[in-house]
Amino acid sequence: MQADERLALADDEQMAFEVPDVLVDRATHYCPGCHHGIAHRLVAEVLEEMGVVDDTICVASIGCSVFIYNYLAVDSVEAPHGRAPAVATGVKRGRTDKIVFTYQGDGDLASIGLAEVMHAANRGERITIVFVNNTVYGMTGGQMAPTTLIGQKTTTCPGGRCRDREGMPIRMAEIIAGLGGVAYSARASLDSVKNIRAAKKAVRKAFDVQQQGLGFGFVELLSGCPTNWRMDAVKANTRIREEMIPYFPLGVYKDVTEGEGVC
Amino acid sequence: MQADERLALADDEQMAFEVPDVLVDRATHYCPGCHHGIAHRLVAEVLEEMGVVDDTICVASIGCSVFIYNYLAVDSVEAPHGRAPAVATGVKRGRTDKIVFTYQGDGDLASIGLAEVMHAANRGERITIVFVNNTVYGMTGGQMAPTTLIGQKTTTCPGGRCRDREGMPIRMAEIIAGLGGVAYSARASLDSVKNIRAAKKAVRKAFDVQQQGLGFGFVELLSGCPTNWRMDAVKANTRIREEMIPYFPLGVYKDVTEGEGVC
Amino acid sequence: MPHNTTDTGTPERIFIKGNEAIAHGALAAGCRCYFGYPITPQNDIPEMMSYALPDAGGEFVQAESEVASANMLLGAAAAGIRALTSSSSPGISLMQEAISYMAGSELPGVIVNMNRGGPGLGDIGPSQGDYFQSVKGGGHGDYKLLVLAPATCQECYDMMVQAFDLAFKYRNPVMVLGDAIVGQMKEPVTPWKPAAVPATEAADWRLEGAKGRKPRLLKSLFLEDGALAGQNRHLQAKYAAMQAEAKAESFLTEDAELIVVAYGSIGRIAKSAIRKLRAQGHKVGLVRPQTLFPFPGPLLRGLAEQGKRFLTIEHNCGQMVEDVRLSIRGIVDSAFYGHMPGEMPGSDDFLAPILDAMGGK
Amino acid sequence: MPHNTTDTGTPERIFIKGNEAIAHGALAAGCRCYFGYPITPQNDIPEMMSYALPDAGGEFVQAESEVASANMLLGAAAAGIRALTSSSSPGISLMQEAISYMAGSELPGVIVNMNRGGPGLGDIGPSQGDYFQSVKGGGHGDYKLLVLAPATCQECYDMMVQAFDLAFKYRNPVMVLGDAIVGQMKEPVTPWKPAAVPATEAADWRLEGAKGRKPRLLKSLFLEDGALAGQNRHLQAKYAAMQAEAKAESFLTEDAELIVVAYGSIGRIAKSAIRKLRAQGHKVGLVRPQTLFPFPGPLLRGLAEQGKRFLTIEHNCGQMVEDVRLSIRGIVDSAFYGHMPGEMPGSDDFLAPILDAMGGK
Amino acid sequence: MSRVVFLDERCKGCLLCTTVCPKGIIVQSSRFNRQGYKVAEVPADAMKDCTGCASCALICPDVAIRVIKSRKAKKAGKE
Amino acid sequence: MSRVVFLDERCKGCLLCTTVCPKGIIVQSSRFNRQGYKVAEVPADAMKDCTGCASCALICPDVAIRVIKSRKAKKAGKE
Amino acid sequence: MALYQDVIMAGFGGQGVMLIGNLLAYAGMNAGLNVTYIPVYGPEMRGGTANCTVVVSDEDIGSPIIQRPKSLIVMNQPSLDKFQPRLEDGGVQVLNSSLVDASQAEARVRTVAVPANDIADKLGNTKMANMVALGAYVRATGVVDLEVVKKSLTSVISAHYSHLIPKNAEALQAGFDHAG
Amino acid sequence: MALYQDVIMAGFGGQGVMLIGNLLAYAGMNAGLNVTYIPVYGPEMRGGTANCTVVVSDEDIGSPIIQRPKSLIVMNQPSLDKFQPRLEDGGVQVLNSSLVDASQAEARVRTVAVPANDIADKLGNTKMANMVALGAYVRATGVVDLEVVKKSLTSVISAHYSHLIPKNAEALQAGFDHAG
Ligand SMILES: Cc1ncc(C[n+]2csc(CCOP(=O)(O)OP(=O)(O)O)c2C)c(N)n1
Ligand SMILES: Cc1ncc(C[n+]2csc(CCOP(=O)(O)OP(=O)(O)O)c2C)c(N)n1
Ligand code: SF4
Ligand code: SF4
Ligand code: SF4
Ligand code: SF4
Ligand code: SF4
Ligand code: SF4
Ligand SMILES: [Mg+2]
Ligand SMILES: [Mg+2]
Repeated sequence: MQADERLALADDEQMAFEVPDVLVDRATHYCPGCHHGIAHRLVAEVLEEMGVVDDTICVASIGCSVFIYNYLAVDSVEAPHGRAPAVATGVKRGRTDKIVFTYQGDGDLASIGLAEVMHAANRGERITIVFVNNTVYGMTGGQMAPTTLIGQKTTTCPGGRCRDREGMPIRMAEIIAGLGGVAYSARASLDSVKNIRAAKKAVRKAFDVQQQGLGFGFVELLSGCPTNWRMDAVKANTRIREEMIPYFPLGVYKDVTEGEGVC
Repeated sequence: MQADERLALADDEQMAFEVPDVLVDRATHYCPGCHHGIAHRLVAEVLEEMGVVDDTICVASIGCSVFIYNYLAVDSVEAPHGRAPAVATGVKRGRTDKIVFTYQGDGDLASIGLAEVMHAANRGERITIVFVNNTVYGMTGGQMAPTTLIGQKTTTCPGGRCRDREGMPIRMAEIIAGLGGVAYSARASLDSVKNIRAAKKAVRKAFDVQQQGLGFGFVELLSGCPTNWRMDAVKANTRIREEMIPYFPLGVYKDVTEGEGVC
Repeated sequence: MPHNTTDTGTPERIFIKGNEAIAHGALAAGCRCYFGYPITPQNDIPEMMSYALPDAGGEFVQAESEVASANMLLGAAAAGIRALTSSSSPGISLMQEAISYMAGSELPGVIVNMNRGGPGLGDIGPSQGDYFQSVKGGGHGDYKLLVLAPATCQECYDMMVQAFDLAFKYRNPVMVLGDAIVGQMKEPVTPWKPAAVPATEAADWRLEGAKGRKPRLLKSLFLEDGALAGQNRHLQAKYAAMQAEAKAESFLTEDAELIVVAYGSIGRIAKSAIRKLRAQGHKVGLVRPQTLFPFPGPLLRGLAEQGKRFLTIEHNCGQMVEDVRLSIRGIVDSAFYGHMPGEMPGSDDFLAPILDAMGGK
Repeated sequence: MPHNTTDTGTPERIFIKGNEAIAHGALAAGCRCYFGYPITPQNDIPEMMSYALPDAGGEFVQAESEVASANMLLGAAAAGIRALTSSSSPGISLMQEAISYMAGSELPGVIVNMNRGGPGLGDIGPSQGDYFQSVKGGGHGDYKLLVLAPATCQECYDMMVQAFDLAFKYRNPVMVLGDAIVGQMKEPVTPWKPAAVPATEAADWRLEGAKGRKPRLLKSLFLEDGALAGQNRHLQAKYAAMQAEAKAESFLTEDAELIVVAYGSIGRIAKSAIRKLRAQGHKVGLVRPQTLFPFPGPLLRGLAEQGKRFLTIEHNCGQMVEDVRLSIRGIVDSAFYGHMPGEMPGSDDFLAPILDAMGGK
Repeated sequence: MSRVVFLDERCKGCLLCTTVCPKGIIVQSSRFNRQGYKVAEVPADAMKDCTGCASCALICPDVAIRVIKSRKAKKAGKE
Repeated sequence: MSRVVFLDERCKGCLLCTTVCPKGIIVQSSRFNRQGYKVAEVPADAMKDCTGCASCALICPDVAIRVIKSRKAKKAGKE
Repeated sequence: MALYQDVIMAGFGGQGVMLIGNLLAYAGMNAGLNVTYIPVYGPEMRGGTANCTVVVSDEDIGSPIIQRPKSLIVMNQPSLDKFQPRLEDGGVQVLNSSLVDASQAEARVRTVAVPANDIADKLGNTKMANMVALGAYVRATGVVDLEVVKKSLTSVISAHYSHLIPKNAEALQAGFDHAG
Repeated sequence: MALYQDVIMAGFGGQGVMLIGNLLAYAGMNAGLNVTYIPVYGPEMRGGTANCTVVVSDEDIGSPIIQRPKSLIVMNQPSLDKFQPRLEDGGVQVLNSSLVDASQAEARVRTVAVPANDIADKLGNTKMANMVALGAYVRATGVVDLEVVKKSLTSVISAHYSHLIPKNAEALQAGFDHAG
C-alpha cells in the first residue's frame, strides 16, 4: 500500500483486519469481483499463521491464476497446464522438508490434469492442492469446464451444458476423498463472509495435514467468474449460493485427523 | 480347430459347450493360465449372443492383450497406451450406429489412461469398457500397477507395495460408478466357474446399456497373471480368491436399468 | 486448389477471421467430427464448431486434453470419418504420440496448429517456432505429416478443403500450420462448396463392422520379423509420392537477383517489404511455400540453378532455412533472418536483412 | 570425460547391461530422484533405480504416465535436485510439452531415451528414428536439448555423469539417446566415482523457500512486451555457447578417403565394417558423434576441407544426414545409407553401401 | 469507534463489500480511479455506524479495504 | 453319457481344469505338445464319470476343451 | 499501386475503435477492394486501451501489420503519444479533439482535428464519437465512398440494434462534413 | 587383430544358453579381454528358442551383433537349421550330438560333435549339458583358458546355488576333454 494518512493509527486504534506480509502489495490483474483474490489472501494468511512462508514452494498452474507468483512472495515454479500435481510431486520428493502446494483451476485440475491429481492423491503425496472451481475456463475466454453446471451456457456449449452430450459436472472433493493417500478433502465457498471464514479453516487444514506428514491435502473453493458468467460480481455470488452450492455441497469429505486414523 | 475325429458327434450327441465363431481358431500367445483367454471368450460369446458381431468395432489397448485382434474376428484399431477410451469416443462419435468397445489392462486404464476413461465415463459415451485387472503390468515384465495390492512384490516395488510410499490400490469399478454418464459399472472375477458365469452376465450388461443408448458400460474383471506373480496358474487363482476379492469386492456398483433411471 | 472443386456460382465474400475461415473450410470439406481443447489463439475454431457442427449433423466434443483430442481424431479416422482437431503449440506437443500412431497406422485426419510463441508457455503472440515439430516429426519414428501453411484467410478456407482431400488420398495426417496473425486477422473470404465427399471414401479400409468380409485391422505394431521394416519402406514410398503435392507462391521471381523464402504470415509480410524495395529498384522476389512438407525444394533448386541468391526469413531462430539450404546445396547457400518470437514482425523489419542479403556474397 | 573426475583407484570391471550402466552412472553422478513409467526396452533402468535409490537416500516414483514423469522431473529440477527419467520412443513423445517447458524455464534434468522402432507402437527392437525429435525439438518453440549418444556400456555410464554435469552447467535438459542394442547388451564397465555434487550446485536459482532473500520464480511465460524475445535471445546465446561441448570419436580418419558418419550402436557396428574393409585395403574411416547436439559440425567440415568424401549411416530413413550435409555444405555432399527400423543391423549390411560411396562421386 | 479505509487504486468497484456490510453503509461513489473503476466508499457521515466487523474486508477480492477499530471495541470483530 | 475332448495343441498345461472338475477326473498327462506343454487329459477309463458339466471348458483359458453330451443328458450342464 | 491505404485506429476500450475498424474494412470489401483487419493481440488486450489496423487496397495485401502507418484515427491522448511518432511523414491523422490536445500534432503530418465526442453528444449519444471520427477519416483520405460506409453499417451492427443505424449514419455524415 | 572370436549360442529356452553366454563373457573379461554379450531381443524371446551372441577380443569391439559368426554352439536341431548356414567358411561349431543330427554338419566348417546331454547325464544332471558344450567350445577355439572359465562360474551362479559350482566345473572339464 502506498503511504496513506488515513491508515495512520491513532493511539487508541488498531487494525481489525491484517493483510499478510506475504501478499505482495500490488493491484491484481483479475477482473472485478473475481474470487481468485480472496483465495490468494486465504493461502497467504494460512502460510503466515503457520509460520512456513520461508519454507514454502508454490506450483502455479495455467489459468487466470498463473500469475499467483506475482501476488504471493514465495518461491514458485510454473507447471504445464494440468500437471501441477506432478510438478509438486517432483518438488516435494526433491525437498521433503518443504511445504509444497499447487493452486489450480477447474479446467486445469479436473479436465486435462485429472490423472495427475488423482494419482498424486492416491500416492498420498505430502502436498496441498488449492482447487478453485469457477465452473468455467476463465483464462481462455469462458469455455466449458468439467464442472460447468447443467444448463450453463459457455462458448463451447452455447446451448447450455447438456447431460446427455457432455455428462454431469464432476465433483472433485468427493472423488479425491475416495482415494487412499488422502488425508484431507473438503469443499468450501468464497461467496459469503461466513463461507470465507469456513474456507480459511479448510485451507489451513489442507496445509496442516501436509506439515504433519499425514498425506495429501485438498481443498475445493467454489468461486465466481463474473466475466465469463456474463454477470456482475454481486449476481455471481448469488449464483454460487443458488446454483453451485446445491450441486457442490460444502463440507469435509475426508479428514484423517478426525477418525479414520493416520493415512 | 483342426479336423479331429474325436469331435465328430454321434447321433445322440451334441456339443455342451459352444465356441463362438467370432473367436478365431488359433492358439494364443498368452502364458499358461493367463485369464485374458477367458475374458476374450466371454466378450466373443456376448457379441455373438447379441447378434452384433458384424457391427462391432474393437479398440485394442497396449498390454499383453494388444493382440486381441488376432483372436476376435471383428474390425479393430490399436490405441496408444491408455488412450483407448478416447479412441473409442472418436470411433463412436464417427459411427454412432456401431457397437464400440475397448479392452484394457490395469496399467493401461488405471494408470496412464485414468483421465481418458474417467472423462469418457463422465460424458456418458455410448461405449463399453472391458477392464482386465491383474494387479500388474503384464506385457512389460511385471512392474507395479495402480491396482497392485499392498505388500505385493513387483519389479518396481521390490520390497512389496507400501501404502505410505505408493498409496493404496485403486478401485476402478467404484470410481467409475460415481461418475454421471455411467449406465453400468460392475466388478467380476475369472477365478472360478461360478465367478466366470457371473462375469459373463456383467459383460453382457455392459454391452446392453450401450446398445440401448443408456450410457457408458464398464466391467472390471479380476484376472490372474501367473507369470508376473511368479506362481503357477492354480496358485494364481487361489490368490485372486484370497487376496484380490477381499480388497476388490465383486458386485454391481451402478446399473441404471435397475433403479437410477435413464442416464 | 483442391481437386474436387464445384463452384456454387455465387462468389459472395464474407469477412471473417482466419480461425473462422478454418472452421468454415472444414465444414465445407465435409468435416463431421471436431475434437479439441481450448487454447489461445485458436479458440474461435472450437467455439464455432460447437454451434455449427451439431446443426450440420456432426459431433463436437470438447476433449479433456489435447492428448485425448488427438486420440479421438485417431478413432474417428479409423471409422473413415472426416474429422478435425485444432490447438496451439503446447497443445500440439501433447499430440505427438498420437500423431506418430496415426502416421504409423496410416490414418487420415486434420490437425490445425495456430503456432504461438515458445518454448514452454511462451506467449500468445504469433510465431513459427513449430516448423521443425511439424515438418521433421515432433513424435517418434520416421514419419511425415503433410503440412500446409496458409497466409491469408482465403487460404485458411481453401487449405482446409485441400487438407481433408490429401489426408484421405494418402491416408496420412495433415497439419495446417498457421499462427496468431492469420488466425486473428480478418479478410474477405469467398466460400465455395467442394463436391460432396463420396460415400466410397475410405470404403476399402474403414472400420464399420466386418459384415460379409474379413475383419479389418488398423495398427502400428509390427512385431513379426521384417514387418516393421516393410511398413517403413511402404511409408517412405508414400512420402516420396507426396512430393507431387508440393506448392508455393512465386512473386516477382523471374528477374529477381535475390529470392526471399518465407511461409505463412511472414511470407505476406515479406511481400510488403519486397514491394517497397522493388519500388526502390531492388530486384528481389519471393517464394512462399504453401506446402512445408512436401517442401518445394525442386522449385528453389531451379531458381538456384539460375544463379539467384537466397534469403530465408522466419519468425523463429532458424528452422525452415535448413530445408532451403538442403534444397539448394551444392549450388548456393541461403542467408537467414530470424525474427524473434515474442516480437510482432512488420515488413520494415525485413528491409535491412533483405538489403544485406542483396549486397552479400 | 566429465570435468569433475575423481578416480577411486580400483578399476574393477563389472559386467552389466547398458541399461544398468545408465542406472549405475546416474547414481554415481548423484542422481537423487527417479521418475518413470515402464516401457520396453529400458525397464532395467526403473527396476534398478527402484531398489537402489531408496538405499541411496533418494526417491523413486513410478509415475502414472510419461507426461507425469517429465513433469515430476521438472519439479525436482526446480528444487535444484539431480533427477532422472527414462523411457523409450512413444513415452518420449508424451514428454514433449514438459521438455519444451523445461528448456523454456531453464531447468536441468536428464532424460534417457532407449530408442525403439517406430512410428507408432512400432516394435521393441533398436532404431534411430528419434534423432529429429531429440535434436530438432519434438516439442514446440525454439529450444535445444543437449543430446549424448552412447555406443558402449562404459559410455552409458560415463555419459550419465556428463549429462548431469552439463544439465546443471547450462541449466538445460539433457537427453541421453541410446537404443535397444546398447541398452540390452552387456559389456565390462569400469565404474568410477565423480567428485560429490557440491552443495552449492543450483544454490543461486533453486527453489527452497525464500528465507532471507527475494522469492524466486522459474517460468516460461513471458507476456510483457519483448520479454519472450529477450528470453529467446538469451536461450540462443546459450545454445551457441554449448557448441564447445561437441564431441566425437574419430577412427582411422587421417588417411581415409571416405568418412563414415554414424552414431551410437550404429557407429560401433560401422566400425566393424570399416575394420573389414581396411583389411581389404579400403581407405575408410569413421566419425562417431558422441554429442548430437551440439553437433560436431566443425570437425566434419575440417575433414571435408581436406577433400574427403562422406557417407552417413543411420538406423532410420535419413535424419542425422541432414546435419552432416548442412555441416559440410558448400564443400561436398554426404551419401546416405539408412538401415530400416524393424531390421536388426549387422556390420555386413554396411559393406556394400560403403563400397558404393567409395566408388561414387 | 471504528472506521474503514478504501484504497481507491485497488478497488475495482465490484460492490461485493456493499452486500455484506451489516450496517449497509458502503455505497458506490461517483469517483473513478486510474484504472477507470468506480470505487466503493462509506460516506463520511455514515462512518460512525461502522462496527469494525471487517466483513467488507473479508469479502473484498482486491484487499482494498482496511478496517480500524479503537481498542475498546476490539473483541467483537477480529477473525 | 458325456465326454470331453482335449485339443492338445491348444492346451498349455495350466491345470486349471483339474481344479474345477466335480468328478476329479482331469489330470496332467505325460505328453508334451509341440509347444512343449504337458497337456491335461481325462484318462480313458475315467471318462465314464464325466457329467458333461462343462466346468472344465468354462475355466480353460485356452479354449482347449470340448464337451460333448448325449442328448438325454442335455439338461444338466449347458450354460 | 493504384489504391492503397492503411490505418491504425486507437482509443480507450469502450470507444468502439474495433467497431469502426470492422466497418471500414466491410466498406472496403463492399467497394470491391481487398481489405485486412487485425486487432491488437496479446496482453495489451486486458488493459484499458485498444487498437486495430485496417489495410485497404486494390492489389492483394501483403502485411496486415503496419509499423509506419499512412494514417491514424486517434481517439484519446495515450494513443496520440503512442502512434503519432509512427505515422509516415505526410500521413493523415484524425484526432478526436474532444479528448486529445490537438496542439501536440506534429507539423510533418496532416492533422484533421474533430471534436468527435462533442459532435456525437449533440447528435444525442457520445458513444457515436467513433462514427464521427470515421466519417472525418473517410473525407480526409477518400479511401472509400461514404455511402458505402453507411451501407456497411448493417454488417457491424446486429439486427437487434438496427434501429440505431440511421443515427450512426448521421454521425458518419457529421464527421465527414466537419472534415470538409 | 591378435585375438578376436565371436560366437552365437542357441538352443531351447530351458537349455541355459544365456547362462553359458554370460559365463564365456565373464571369462573373457576376467582374462583381461574386451567382451560383449547380447541376447536375442524381440518377439522371438517369447518363443521356445533362445540365443545370444558373445564377442571376445583384445581390441575394442565394434558390432556386438554378428551376421556371419566365426563359431557356434548348437544345442538343438532348430538352431542348427537356423545358424549353420550363417557360419563363416572354416568356422567352428560345437554340436550337441545328443539332440542334433551331426550328419547334417556341412563340410565347409569344422564341427565338434559332443553328446552333451549324455555326458551331463552321466555326471548326474542333464541340465549341465550347456557346460559340457561350453567346455568343448573352449577346447575347440582356445579363446580363453578353461581355468578362467571355471573361476568365472561364481559370477553367473548365485550364492544360493554355489554348491553346484564344482559339478559345473566338472561338466566344463568333461566337455573340454571330450573335444580333445
Ligand atoms: C496444454 C495446454 N492446453 C491448453 C492451454 C490453454 N489454457 C490456458 S488456461 C486454460 C484453462 C483455464 O481454466 P481453469 O483451469 O478453470 O482456470 P481459470 O482461468 O478458470 O481460473 C487453458 C485451456 C494451455 N496453456 N496449455
Ligand atoms: C506411452 C507408452 N508407455 C509405455 C508403454 C509400455 N507398455 C506397454 S504395455 C504396458 C502396461 C501393460 O500393463 P496392463 O495395462 O496392466 O496390461 P497387461 O499386460 O497386464 O494385461 C506398458 C507400460 C507403451 N507402449 N506406451
Ligand atoms: S476471467 Fe474469470 S477467473 Fe479470470 S480473472 Fe476474470 S473473473 Fe477471474
Ligand atoms: S504376462 Fe501375465 S497378463 Fe501377460 S500373457 Fe502372461 S500371464 Fe497373461
Ligand atoms: S467493517 Fe463492517 S460495519 Fe464497517 S464498513 Fe465494513 S462491513 Fe460495514
Ligand atoms: S469489494 Fe473491494 S474491490 Fe469490490 S467494490 Fe468493495 S472495496 Fe472495491
Ligand atoms: S465336463 Fe465336467 S465332469 Fe466332465 S471333465 Fe469337464 S469338468 Fe469334469
Ligand atoms: S485348463 Fe485348458 S489349457 Fe489349462 S490344462 Fe486344462 S485344458 Fe490345458
Ligand atoms: Mg476455471
Ligand atoms: Mg495388468
